[in-house]
Amino acid sequence: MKNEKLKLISEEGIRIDGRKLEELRPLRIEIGVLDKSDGSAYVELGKTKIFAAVFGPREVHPKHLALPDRAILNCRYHMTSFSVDERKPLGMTRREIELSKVIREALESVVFLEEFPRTSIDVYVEVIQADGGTRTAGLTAASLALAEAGIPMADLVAAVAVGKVEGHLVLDLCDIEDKYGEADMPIAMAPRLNSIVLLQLNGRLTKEEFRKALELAKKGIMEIYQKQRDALRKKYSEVSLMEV
Amino acid sequence: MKNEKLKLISEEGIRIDGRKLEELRPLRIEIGVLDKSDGSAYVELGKTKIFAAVFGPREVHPKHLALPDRAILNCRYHMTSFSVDERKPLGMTRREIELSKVIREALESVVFLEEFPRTSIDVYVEVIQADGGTRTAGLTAASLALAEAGIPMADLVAAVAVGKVEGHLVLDLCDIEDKYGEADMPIAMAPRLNSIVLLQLNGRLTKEEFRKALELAKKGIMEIYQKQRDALRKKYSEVSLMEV
Amino acid sequence: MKNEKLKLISEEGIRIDGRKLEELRPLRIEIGVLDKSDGSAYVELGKTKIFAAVFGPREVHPKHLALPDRAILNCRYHMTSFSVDERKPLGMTRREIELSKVIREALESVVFLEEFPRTSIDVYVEVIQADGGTRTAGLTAASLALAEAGIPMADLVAAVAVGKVEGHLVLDLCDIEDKYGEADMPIAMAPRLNSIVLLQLNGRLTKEEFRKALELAKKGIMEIYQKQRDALRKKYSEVSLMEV
Amino acid sequence: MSISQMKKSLTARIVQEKIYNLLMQGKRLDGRSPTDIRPINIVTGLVEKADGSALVSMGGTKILVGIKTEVGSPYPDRPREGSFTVNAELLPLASISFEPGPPDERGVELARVVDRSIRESRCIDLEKLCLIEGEKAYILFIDIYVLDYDGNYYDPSTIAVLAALATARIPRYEVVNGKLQKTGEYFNLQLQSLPFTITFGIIKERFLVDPQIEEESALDVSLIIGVDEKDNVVSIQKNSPGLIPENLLEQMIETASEKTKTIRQKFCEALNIGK
Amino acid sequence: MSISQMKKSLTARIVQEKIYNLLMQGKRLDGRSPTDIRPINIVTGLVEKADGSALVSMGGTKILVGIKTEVGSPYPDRPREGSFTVNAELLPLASISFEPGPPDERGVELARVVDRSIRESRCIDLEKLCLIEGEKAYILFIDIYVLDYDGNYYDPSTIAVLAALATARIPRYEVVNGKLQKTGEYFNLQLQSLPFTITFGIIKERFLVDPQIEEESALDVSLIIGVDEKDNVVSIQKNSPGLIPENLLEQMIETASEKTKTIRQKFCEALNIGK
Amino acid sequence: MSISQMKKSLTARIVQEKIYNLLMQGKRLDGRSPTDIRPINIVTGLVEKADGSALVSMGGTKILVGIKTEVGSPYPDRPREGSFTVNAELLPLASISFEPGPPDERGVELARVVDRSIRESRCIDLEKLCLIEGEKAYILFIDIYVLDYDGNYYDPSTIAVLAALATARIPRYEVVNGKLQKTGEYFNLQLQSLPFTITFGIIKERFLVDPQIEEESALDVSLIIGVDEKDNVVSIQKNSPGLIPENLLEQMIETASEKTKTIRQKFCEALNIGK
Repeated sequence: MKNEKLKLISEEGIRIDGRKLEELRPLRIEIGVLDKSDGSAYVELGKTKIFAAVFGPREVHPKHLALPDRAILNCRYHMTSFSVDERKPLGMTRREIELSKVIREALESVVFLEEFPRTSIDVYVEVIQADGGTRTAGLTAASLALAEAGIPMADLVAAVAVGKVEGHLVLDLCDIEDKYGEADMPIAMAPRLNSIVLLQLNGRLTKEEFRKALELAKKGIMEIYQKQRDALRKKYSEVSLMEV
Repeated sequence: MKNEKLKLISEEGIRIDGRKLEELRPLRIEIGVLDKSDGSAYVELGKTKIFAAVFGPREVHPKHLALPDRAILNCRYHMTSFSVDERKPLGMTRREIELSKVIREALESVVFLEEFPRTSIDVYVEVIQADGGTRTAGLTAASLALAEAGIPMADLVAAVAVGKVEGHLVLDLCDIEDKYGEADMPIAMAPRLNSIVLLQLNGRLTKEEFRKALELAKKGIMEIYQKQRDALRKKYSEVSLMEV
Repeated sequence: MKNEKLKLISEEGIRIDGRKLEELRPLRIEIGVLDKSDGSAYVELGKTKIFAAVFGPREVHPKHLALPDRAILNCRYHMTSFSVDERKPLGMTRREIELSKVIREALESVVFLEEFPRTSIDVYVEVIQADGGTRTAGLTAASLALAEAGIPMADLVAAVAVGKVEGHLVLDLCDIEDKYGEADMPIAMAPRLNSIVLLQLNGRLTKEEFRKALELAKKGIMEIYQKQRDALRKKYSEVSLMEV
Repeated sequence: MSISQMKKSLTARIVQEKIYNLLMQGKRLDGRSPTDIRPINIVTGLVEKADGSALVSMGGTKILVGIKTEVGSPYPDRPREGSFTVNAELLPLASISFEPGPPDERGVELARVVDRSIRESRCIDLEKLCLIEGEKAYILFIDIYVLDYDGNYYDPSTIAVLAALATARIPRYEVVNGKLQKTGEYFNLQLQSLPFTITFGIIKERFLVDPQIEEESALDVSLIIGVDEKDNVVSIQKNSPGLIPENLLEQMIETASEKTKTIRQKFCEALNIGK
Repeated sequence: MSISQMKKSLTARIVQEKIYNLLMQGKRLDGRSPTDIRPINIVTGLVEKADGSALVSMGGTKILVGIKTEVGSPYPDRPREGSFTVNAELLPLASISFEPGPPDERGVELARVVDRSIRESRCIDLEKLCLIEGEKAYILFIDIYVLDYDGNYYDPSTIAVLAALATARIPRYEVVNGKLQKTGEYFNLQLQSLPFTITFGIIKERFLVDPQIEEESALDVSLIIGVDEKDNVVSIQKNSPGLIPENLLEQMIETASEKTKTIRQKFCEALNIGK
Repeated sequence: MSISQMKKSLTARIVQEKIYNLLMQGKRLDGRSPTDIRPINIVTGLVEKADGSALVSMGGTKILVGIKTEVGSPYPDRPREGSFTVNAELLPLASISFEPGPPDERGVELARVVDRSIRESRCIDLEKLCLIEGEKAYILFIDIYVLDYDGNYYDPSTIAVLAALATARIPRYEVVNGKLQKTGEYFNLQLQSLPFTITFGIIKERFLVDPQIEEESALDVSLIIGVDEKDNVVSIQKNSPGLIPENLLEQMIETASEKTKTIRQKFCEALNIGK
């Protein structure tokens, strides 16, 4: 859906928001921002702003929904009505239903559910502002919230979108790049396991481009993964927006 | 939302429907009008016409919803589609959801729920015609239906709306007074306990006006309370609309 | 709702699709067309095309819905969005809700539910194309699917619509005859029991016409019943559309 | 998804036996004969904010019907006609067996059967509800509420709908400078037909009419038959599981024809209609 | 259907006793006096895609409000006015007691109480939201999300709504060749009133303000009172079961009047408003 | 709310072991090799009332797709294009694991993945669906019904959608005196691309394609890859929990590229397309 008039990338390879092709947007991570949940995190990636919170493991009611050999993981990805350009109607859109599913499946890939039979773990991802990459930033936040809640995981999940814009492969698409670009490929990994936990492609890539895009994503993911681990290490050391 | 052109109160202090400022509309009470419920009542207050019916105490299903130490009280306030000027769409509006809640909470304040653990008591308020004061007339009817059902209560609930219209405090607002007046304050009391069980204010009152409005409401409530008790005493002695 | 301009029946008594007044449309029956259900059937009656499938008897969950003395029979009559001239919106229409009920009640009349206490039997009727007579063809298909699933029945249900078109009683109305005709009367019978299990009338008939229409329906039903039994007998002997 | 209703309990079977034995003697639990209907009362105009309304009781069953009119577009394939729509709610205050929430399949069926009965008998002259051909027409919203349920809500619902229609005063609109406005005048609907229904219950090879609630739960099967004033059958609905012996049908049609006459007479008396 | 909430547990009764004993000494669990409100923090403009937004915390309770504007038709009976609508969602990430799904009765009540408070105090000049009389007007969608729930979501919700409104920049539209388009300019709403609310909790014959969550579950009854800057009472809502001793009301109105002044001052400081 | 699916049972683990052991030998339960797809059959035009339709079976999985056209307004930001929308229902007659009711998350995901695949490959020339720029355009409703579910409903759904599109005859409209009407003529869509998908299942470090239902329940993880006729990857969707070893991806992309060629060839043969 390339729009010929828009010029998203300059001849010098500078993107519309001033970034280089393989550059992440500024990433801000806060852990433990919502008191009433068992774990929570706030992630800002450029103008994309997301809260995640985790409750559990807790008893399942009604009981007949419980699984005898492991925990149920519930996940809701939701956007506030004012998070997007056109007001989102109240209620879950089909997009939110799909993203709740792929985020849940990504998290189920790393959480040791077998350790908590007959319980449920609830993960809520709330998009406060959407400027591209909300599912991946939401996953980045959710895995930190799980960590804060003390839920054992095989690895943190770190995630980013890569894509193709005006013929260039770029890292971490913002909204306008997603909209007018040629491809958007969100990827989440468990980096230590060298495994992919979320993968979608919306757009067209040659096989060669796919290979390169995957490499680029891994680069971004390693950078985010490092910042997640740093944030967990120095939890609460900086002044938080929530505590201003 | 005063409308300058409308003249709702004459210079002699007579209201648009001929009443004095502190005068209730004609009140008609019938008890035991619906056979299949455990208790029921019909209340007409001017053109406001309301049925209330009570079922219970009865077993809760599914059982896991039951409370071990008391009854659950369920309440639905609902209007027929033709009860208002513009046809009300089918289904519960947000207004009906809110009023169901405040009516339930008013009734919970007086019903001895602890006497019926593990059961539910269901209260249905059906507005046949709405001409102002439906939540208060609904409560007046519901408490009579509870009484007929033999549910023990600390007191009957008697209720009325007071308000401010063209600068005057008035008792028992009709629809047009509510719409074009400056304030509408529905109040329900358990008169014997000198306690308020429902209180809402929609509009603007000075603190002094609030005090006077409260006094005026109490006057109306005592009058209604007396008629409720009379009706319970001489239950069925007059020819009922339902038996014509 | 006779439309004077349309001429649905010629002076020679030939209908718009070339049939005689008392002639069924071509009927095609296939049994066992859907592998994953316990029983299934496909019925084509002219351009009316319907799948039916049966699951059960199987355990009811949640358990508290089970009946101690018999099976529950669940039934859903549903049309695809493209089965009708104007696209049918997704979700169940009021028409589909009513037809699900009358089809269920027809089947409950013949299934020996008492033989399977605490279980449920689920019947799904899916209309692929609707050209009149879908509820009756759906019943014809559903009873074959029940038979294939091995559910014991007092009799097969065979069904057809009769009606009045431009003053003539006709058998097996197609869509246009239903729409512009004077009466549509769907009937289902358990022929061996000489009993009616579904009966509806939409239109106007004199008492005498009703009597004749009932006779005509019985004639059509016996023809369909015979074909149902033939189909059960030589199950799968012809090349199926599904196996092309 | 339509789901089996609760099975007749053991008690119900005993009641059935009792009712059947009474039927064999031409009697019923409440003293009626098998083809007696319960007393009917009709009050119209109770709801002044409706364009027409009626509160009808048939024995212990009470039905409230109200009509509201709006102006909208006619259907493209019927540009010269207004339209109507029927809804029905089984209110939870009417019976312990009715749940709050959107109409379940019983409410939907009630609304659709009454709708068909009114529609097929051409009771309402839809052409008189046209305001501007192809552009504007009156739409009647006919809403049925079951207030108290002591068996058979079909027959009193039809009576209540017809009573509300017969006494309705529809506000007349006109077009002034391209905008719709009320003229302040009202018009009547002038019903063209009075199609009443009779509900039948069958136990074994016997039938009764207008079942009261204890009877209803003991029936083998039930059936509604609508007949207009010209003795046309205008609607039928089998509305429960069970087998209808084919040889009973003719007799039930005859009874429906007779009994709707009785209702029609009471209706016209109550509403002072010279029909 | 409104359904009874869970009963105070035995623990809650013990907590109630403890809170009551503290109240008798003019103290509370978290060290506040009975009429102390918790610290308030206001951050505006967090959501750039909203036309106005505010994140407000009151103690541990956090509320996010955003405003979006659309252009639509004015109500037929108010052709010279724009309009607004308030929604509220109790997000499940805020509390174990909130469920995902459409707003339950608590969310509906919150939205409607805030709506009435804003509306009755005439806080927004609706006439300034008219674009073309009878044809086009601005519609404000004010959406409240409870992010973290440590008791009393009413008072911070009102603060957040007012902060979002006060700092909102509404895109201006104009009509060019019969079509609406944005001018690229923005306008402010110029609030005409600042109606804050105070939530009261009563235990026996004592009351406290701004209950924190442990207190909330131990209250006999609770009540919200809204007061504007002219000391008018502009909204009241009893929002729980229980008896309000009539003789406490006057004192609570006085306290609401005082405490809303405190909030108003903090609000104006935080937003640099000279009011 | 997305909720965990049922855990692989003990039986499933034994089946998994068995399937894995077969895979190690290049074999499968039904005799296929790991990269064999099941037999495909395509019947088009079964539903005459649809503007295009196809019934496709892939092994025991059967999919019915129908297309209906309406005329509506184009999107404001694409005034020169028509549009299409894809829905999918997992019908309860297809499997004991499908429930009646509105599409659950699996149905939503199926519809959205097929939609993206069609959209991103620019299969439909949307500009040809414009009737009057900015005013009127054709809207295609593409509805997928899963009729019989024996594993992998993704690949046959895409085939069925493309078959229905390729054989669709869209009624042509024209504007006469400002009103839309059908001309009585029809036009074909002239697909610009044929993007098929291949569903992969992974067990440990091995993968297979087009899993049949017993296999599906034993997989560690699954993945759908769409490839067009120019060998572009046009859609990917990981659609189950589980870890995809990164080093398998390249090989799966290659296999998808090969296997979609096989499907494309069968498709063109079945539909007599010279592509």
